[in-house]
Amino acid sequence: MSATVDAPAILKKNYLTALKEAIDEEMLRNPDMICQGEDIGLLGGAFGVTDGLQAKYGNKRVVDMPISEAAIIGSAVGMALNGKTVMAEMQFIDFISCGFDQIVNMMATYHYRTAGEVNMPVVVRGPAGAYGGGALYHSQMNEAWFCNSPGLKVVCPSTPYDAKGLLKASLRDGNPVIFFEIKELYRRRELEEELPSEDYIVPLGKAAIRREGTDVTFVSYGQNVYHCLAAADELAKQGVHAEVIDIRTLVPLDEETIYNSIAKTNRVIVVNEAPMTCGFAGEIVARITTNAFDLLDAPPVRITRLDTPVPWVKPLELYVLPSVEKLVNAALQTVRY
Amino acid sequence: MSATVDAPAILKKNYLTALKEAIDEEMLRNPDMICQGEDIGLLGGAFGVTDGLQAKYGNKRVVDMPISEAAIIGSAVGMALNGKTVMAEMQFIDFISCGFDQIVNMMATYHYRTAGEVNMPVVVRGPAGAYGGGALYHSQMNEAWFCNSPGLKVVCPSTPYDAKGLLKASLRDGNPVIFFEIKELYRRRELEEELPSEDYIVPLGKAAIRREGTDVTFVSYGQNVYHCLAAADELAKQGVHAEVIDIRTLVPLDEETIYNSIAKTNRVIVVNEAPMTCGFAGEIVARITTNAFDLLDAPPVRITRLDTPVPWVKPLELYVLPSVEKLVNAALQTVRY
Amino acid sequence: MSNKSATATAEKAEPDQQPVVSRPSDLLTKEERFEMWMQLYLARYFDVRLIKEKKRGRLRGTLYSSHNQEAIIVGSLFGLKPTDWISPIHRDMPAFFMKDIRSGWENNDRIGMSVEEVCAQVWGKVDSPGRARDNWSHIGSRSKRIIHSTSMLAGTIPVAAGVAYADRLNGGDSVVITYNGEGSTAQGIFHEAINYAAVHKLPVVTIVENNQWAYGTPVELECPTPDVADRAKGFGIPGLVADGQDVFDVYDKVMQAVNHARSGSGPSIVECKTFRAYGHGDHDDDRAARYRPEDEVVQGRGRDPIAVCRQRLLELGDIGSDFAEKWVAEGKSASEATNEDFPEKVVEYLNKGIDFAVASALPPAEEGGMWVFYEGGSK
Amino acid sequence: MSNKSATATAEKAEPDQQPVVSRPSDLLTKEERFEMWMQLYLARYFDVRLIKEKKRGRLRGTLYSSHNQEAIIVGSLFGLKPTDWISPIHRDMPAFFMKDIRSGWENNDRIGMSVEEVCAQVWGKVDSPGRARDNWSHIGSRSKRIIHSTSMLAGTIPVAAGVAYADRLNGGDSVVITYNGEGSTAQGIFHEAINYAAVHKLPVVTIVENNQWAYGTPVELECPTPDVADRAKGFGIPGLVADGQDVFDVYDKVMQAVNHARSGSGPSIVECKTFRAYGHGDHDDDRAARYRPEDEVVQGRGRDPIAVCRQRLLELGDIGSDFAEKWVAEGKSASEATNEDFPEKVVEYLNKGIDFAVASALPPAEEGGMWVFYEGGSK
Ligand SMILES: Cc1ncc(C[n+]2csc(CCOP(=O)(O)OP(=O)(O)O)c2C)c(N)n1
Ligand SMILES: Cc1ncc(C[n+]2csc(CCOP(=O)(O)OP(=O)(O)O)c2C)c(N)n1
Ligand SMILES: [Mg+2]
Ligand SMILES: [Mg+2]
Repeated sequence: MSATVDAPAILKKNYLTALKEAIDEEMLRNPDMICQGEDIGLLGGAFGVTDGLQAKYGNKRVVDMPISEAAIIGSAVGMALNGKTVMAEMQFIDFISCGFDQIVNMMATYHYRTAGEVNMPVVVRGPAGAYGGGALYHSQMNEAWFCNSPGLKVVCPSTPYDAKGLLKASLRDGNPVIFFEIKELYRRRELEEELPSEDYIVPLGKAAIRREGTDVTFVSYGQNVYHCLAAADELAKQGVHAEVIDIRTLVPLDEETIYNSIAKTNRVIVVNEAPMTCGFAGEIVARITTNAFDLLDAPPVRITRLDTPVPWVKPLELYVLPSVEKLVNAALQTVRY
Repeated sequence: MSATVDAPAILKKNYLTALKEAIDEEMLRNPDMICQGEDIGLLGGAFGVTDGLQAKYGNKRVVDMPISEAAIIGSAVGMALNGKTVMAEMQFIDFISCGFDQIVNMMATYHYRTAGEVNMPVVVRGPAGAYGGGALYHSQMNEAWFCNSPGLKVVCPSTPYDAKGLLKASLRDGNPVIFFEIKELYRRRELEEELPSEDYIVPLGKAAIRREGTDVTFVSYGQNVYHCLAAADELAKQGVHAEVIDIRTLVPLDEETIYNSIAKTNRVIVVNEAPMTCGFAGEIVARITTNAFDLLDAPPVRITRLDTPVPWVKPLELYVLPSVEKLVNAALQTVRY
Repeated sequence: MSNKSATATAEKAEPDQQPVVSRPSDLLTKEERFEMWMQLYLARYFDVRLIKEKKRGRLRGTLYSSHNQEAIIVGSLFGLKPTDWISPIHRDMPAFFMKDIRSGWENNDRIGMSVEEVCAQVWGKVDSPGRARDNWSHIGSRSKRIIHSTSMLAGTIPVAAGVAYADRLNGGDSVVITYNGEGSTAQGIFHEAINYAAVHKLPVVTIVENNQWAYGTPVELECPTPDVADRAKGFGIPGLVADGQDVFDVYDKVMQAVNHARSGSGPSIVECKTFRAYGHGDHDDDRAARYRPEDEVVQGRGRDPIAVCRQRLLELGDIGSDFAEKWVAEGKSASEATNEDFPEKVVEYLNKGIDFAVASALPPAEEGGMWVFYEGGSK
Repeated sequence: MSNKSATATAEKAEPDQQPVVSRPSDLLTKEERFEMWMQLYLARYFDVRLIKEKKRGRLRGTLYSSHNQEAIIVGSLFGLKPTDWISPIHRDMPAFFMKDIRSGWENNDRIGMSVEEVCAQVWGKVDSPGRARDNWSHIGSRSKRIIHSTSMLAGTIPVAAGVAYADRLNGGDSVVITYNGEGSTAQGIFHEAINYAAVHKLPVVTIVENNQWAYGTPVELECPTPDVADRAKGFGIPGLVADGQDVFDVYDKVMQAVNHARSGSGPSIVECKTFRAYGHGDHDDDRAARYRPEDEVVQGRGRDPIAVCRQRLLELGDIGSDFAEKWVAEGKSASEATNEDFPEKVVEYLNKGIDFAVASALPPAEEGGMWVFYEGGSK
């Protein structure tokens, strides 16, 4: 987010490279770590997140799996039970539905069922999100399913720095983590930034304030953070100062940062690109109203995808998704409430 | 709910019988209807909901399926595509996770993807809910996953009258419906009631007011409706008059009935037995605060399961679930807010 | 014959299969054989044009080339009844307009999509059968008996089984053909659906297009048996192996499976051995050159289905030597091939489709919010 | 041999299997054979006592009787190394405390659960290995190498494969045994997991307890092949069929599969033909009497594994005729059998377990909210 203008361009890294480095460094650090997924070895992954890893760590630790999402998850659980840490890639996060039972019933509950005997250092990660013309099955943000399945942590970074730091934290967390990568950000040039040369993590459960403001708070994550920032630019021109919070981790959620902001702004707009009903935007609104009701001068607003799948062609896709324009309008209405 | 005291006992029917009658009558009325599921024919279903149907309609229309939830859903989709109406039973709604992809990606979206060419008269129904010592995999209320998956209707009756009327409405709706039956209510004696002898439906998307009150509104569904009613009894003793709304259908939701009630009480407690985060209780709270903010004199409250699985033994199970006591306490706090 | 071989034609039927006395293809007329050859050109030309259009930046989405796999599409569709159902997936785009094309390329009443409709889908226009709400191969049509797929591989097999079940219940005699890559056979739903179909002897034919690669993963890492068709043994159903480069062998094996299905004997798997000509999708062409051994690629591309068919027609005397140098699309990549390499009829046919697609409008934005729920009520 | 037969012992190995020169059971000592007989009594007594306790209202939850299927549990566990892994499911409760019981019934250091722990689980008490958070067969233990199942049938097979993969990566030589009913083999995950294990030649042995019924559904509606073991053919792995009533035949077939796995040759399926003695669960006894043909039930129960074993011991001269009328539990239902029908050692052993369980406390309510997340951090 805060790339310094005069840093030599060569050191700046994009979101995808940050992820790749996180996996590489953890594989190096932890000899008990295994990576598995479809086409992650020989090919290096559909998007190249695991490029070069099989050559470096061998095909026993970087495994090209059959097209079997349920077995990818289930075997990761078995490896974790037997002492391994596993990064399991879903080629697109959309395909996680094919391994759903193994995630919500087998993996998520393992620690609970065993009264703590067994922990599950498994990160299921994959490219997610719309706005790229991927249509119904290459655009999903299905994080709410997992937020409603106790025992899973849920993470969604929006910057290269966070992508690397959160993925490392996830791989060290010891709990199963569903890690949503925003594929539209993988190679976005404007986001490239220098990354620390030393080992670092971004702790799970800590939000980031992306922009300070006094009049209204945007709460978001993933690529919608950039819609919020653009809306804040726009609003600033009209004299409305928006604060933008990037929650980064959905489970566990950093509520404090949100409430502190609302204490200042007294108005909040929650933004995400998942379907509205039972989505995480609603969860944030519910927590705010139950826990910070008195701070609110206006009803909290949700701007989300409509309750539809993500359609293919551009006009339809944009119609159903949050946009800068929708955010600006909502903010103006809210401050005038 | 409103069984008349002097009706001959013989005519009263329980929740399970009501469901059975709904399926039987629809099978009779609609020769293009098929029932399929595990052990639904020869055995008549694990709980007996389909008892006698195979003898009556033959094993081509009442099919004992292999233990293959995904194929049960997927083939139902194919049958619907080819002109049939299908009732697909999950032996326990918990096992729906094994057929998850076929539900959320294949079935739910079929109408949308085809710009309306194809509709999907498929009802996936099954026993759901906790409080019975069923442990993690025979106690789930996983309705939120489906509420967050556009294209599905979601229904949960709490009385015999509704069970029959809503199931019939679902089977005639033409959209895929996930139908949550509360197994703890299947044979509950106090609920038995006379059912109309003529054909009737209970329309989807219409809530019921189970008890009128002026001080606080309980919004719930399924067996928690009875916890709300018991809490209302208790509260009445303390001079607090609670209104109890049974939403009956989650998607589509009858918001009007809820807001009308809050307009009167200005206080609301939303109750369900699913995990809190991204559950439907949160969705209701979010809608209320965004759409009826000015009606609220106190922050809306959620009483739900803790964010845990449902543990097995009684003390643990009750600890994580909503109880009458928790509701009474919450209501007293709310009215004193 | 191993997974890696795309050359042999031996039959791998279960012992309880009848020995085939005469091959179905022996009964084809000269005209029919010629028509199949033309259809191979048509499928190839469609692919060539799409690649060109994509390179010129006129199309969005990923293009999964069917180059070198056309004999599977043509050979499997040719013997179907118009009322049979199919469910093509990403590598079978030509199948959408080639279903029932025997009823006349220009026949608007045939039970298959017109090339105009299919092009409208590729171009993402409102005249697509799905109004461009979902992409590429995810179209379909109830009335045209084409099942709509999702992206989730092997996911249409249970749907096909359900279609077949309903048809049988109605007293119909339709067969349902599903297409799948060899990699997709690792999915659990493949097992559930075929198991169900086998238990109920449903008329479902599962075609496995074994092009040796599932994206960047070789077949050995997807399937543990020598032939992917061996998966059939686990269900006690016929598992046939066809030479996917030979349209007549594909026709023979698929017809054998179709007859088996239509007569009430249940499902089959037909593996068609072939080789993926390019990368997994057009975005993968450069990388594929790195992860696939060059000699394998050269060998795999060796037997172009158009050439194999031409050779057969020459041998049978269906065509004379004047055809030996006519329409030499075979072996040429999309960038090499020109319109002159294809029969005029093919070029004209497709051009009409493309013109239609280009002229068609984008769907209006508000349609994004429509058709989430059916409003009509049901029986 | 058909799905319905629980009597034959023919071997159905794949052609590439070595012919077995001497059977593993030929190498068992007289003492070991006697021990196996005792273990059959132990498994039976556990079931009998649980049924009695449940009838008296002392237990909650559903009881899935392993009556008549004990030879599968005993025969499959007897040849394992202590460090091997198992994943029993609902009908295998005795397996939890019988894993590695050869290291001494009373040996607290053996790699298996004590009968006290297992009884504490059945009684829903805090001393259960899972502190009674999940029910019945869903216990397990990492250190004791028992995989915890969920209710979702066949769901432990991929987990077993993952355990095996990690073990192999560590240079270990463990084998992982998973237990499944024949109905459960219809699940998609069964296919995905065994396919994966076969591709990577993982040491996983999948035991299919074919008791002819999956709840109220006969095997013919779950599985289309004559033997459930035929499913192995789809993966090119050995599919063995054992007489599930004969503890020595189970031992032979499982050891064959275990040796195959341990030597790096990959997974196998071992189908053990048996018959479910009662209803699916104790709640189903009355209904089962209606949906299952009486003659089938009579025939299915005909060969009690304890009697089959006794007969063998008599034939081998391991026991004299004085044993012919001792401990006559076989053929008796839970309500008929008394403590006198069982060896004293068995009765005493289990009673200690039950006493422990009864004395154990319920877990405190607050534990319901604990252990959702691990707090310790990882490597
Ligand atoms: C369930 C699922 N997992 C993963 C993918 C991503 N994916 C799309 S095509 C493909 C490879 C398919 O290989 P194969 O089945 O052999 O078909 P081919 O492309 O070679 O024709 C993969 C992994 C998917 N579409 N669906
Ligand atoms: C995925 C899934 N679907 C359905 C069930 C419900 N169920 C429990 S046991 C059972 C029958 C199992 O039959 P089988 O595998 O033959 O084992 P058996 O009980 O005969 O030992 C069924 C359908 C389940 N537990 N899991
Ligand atoms: Mg392929
Ligand atoms: Mg069984």
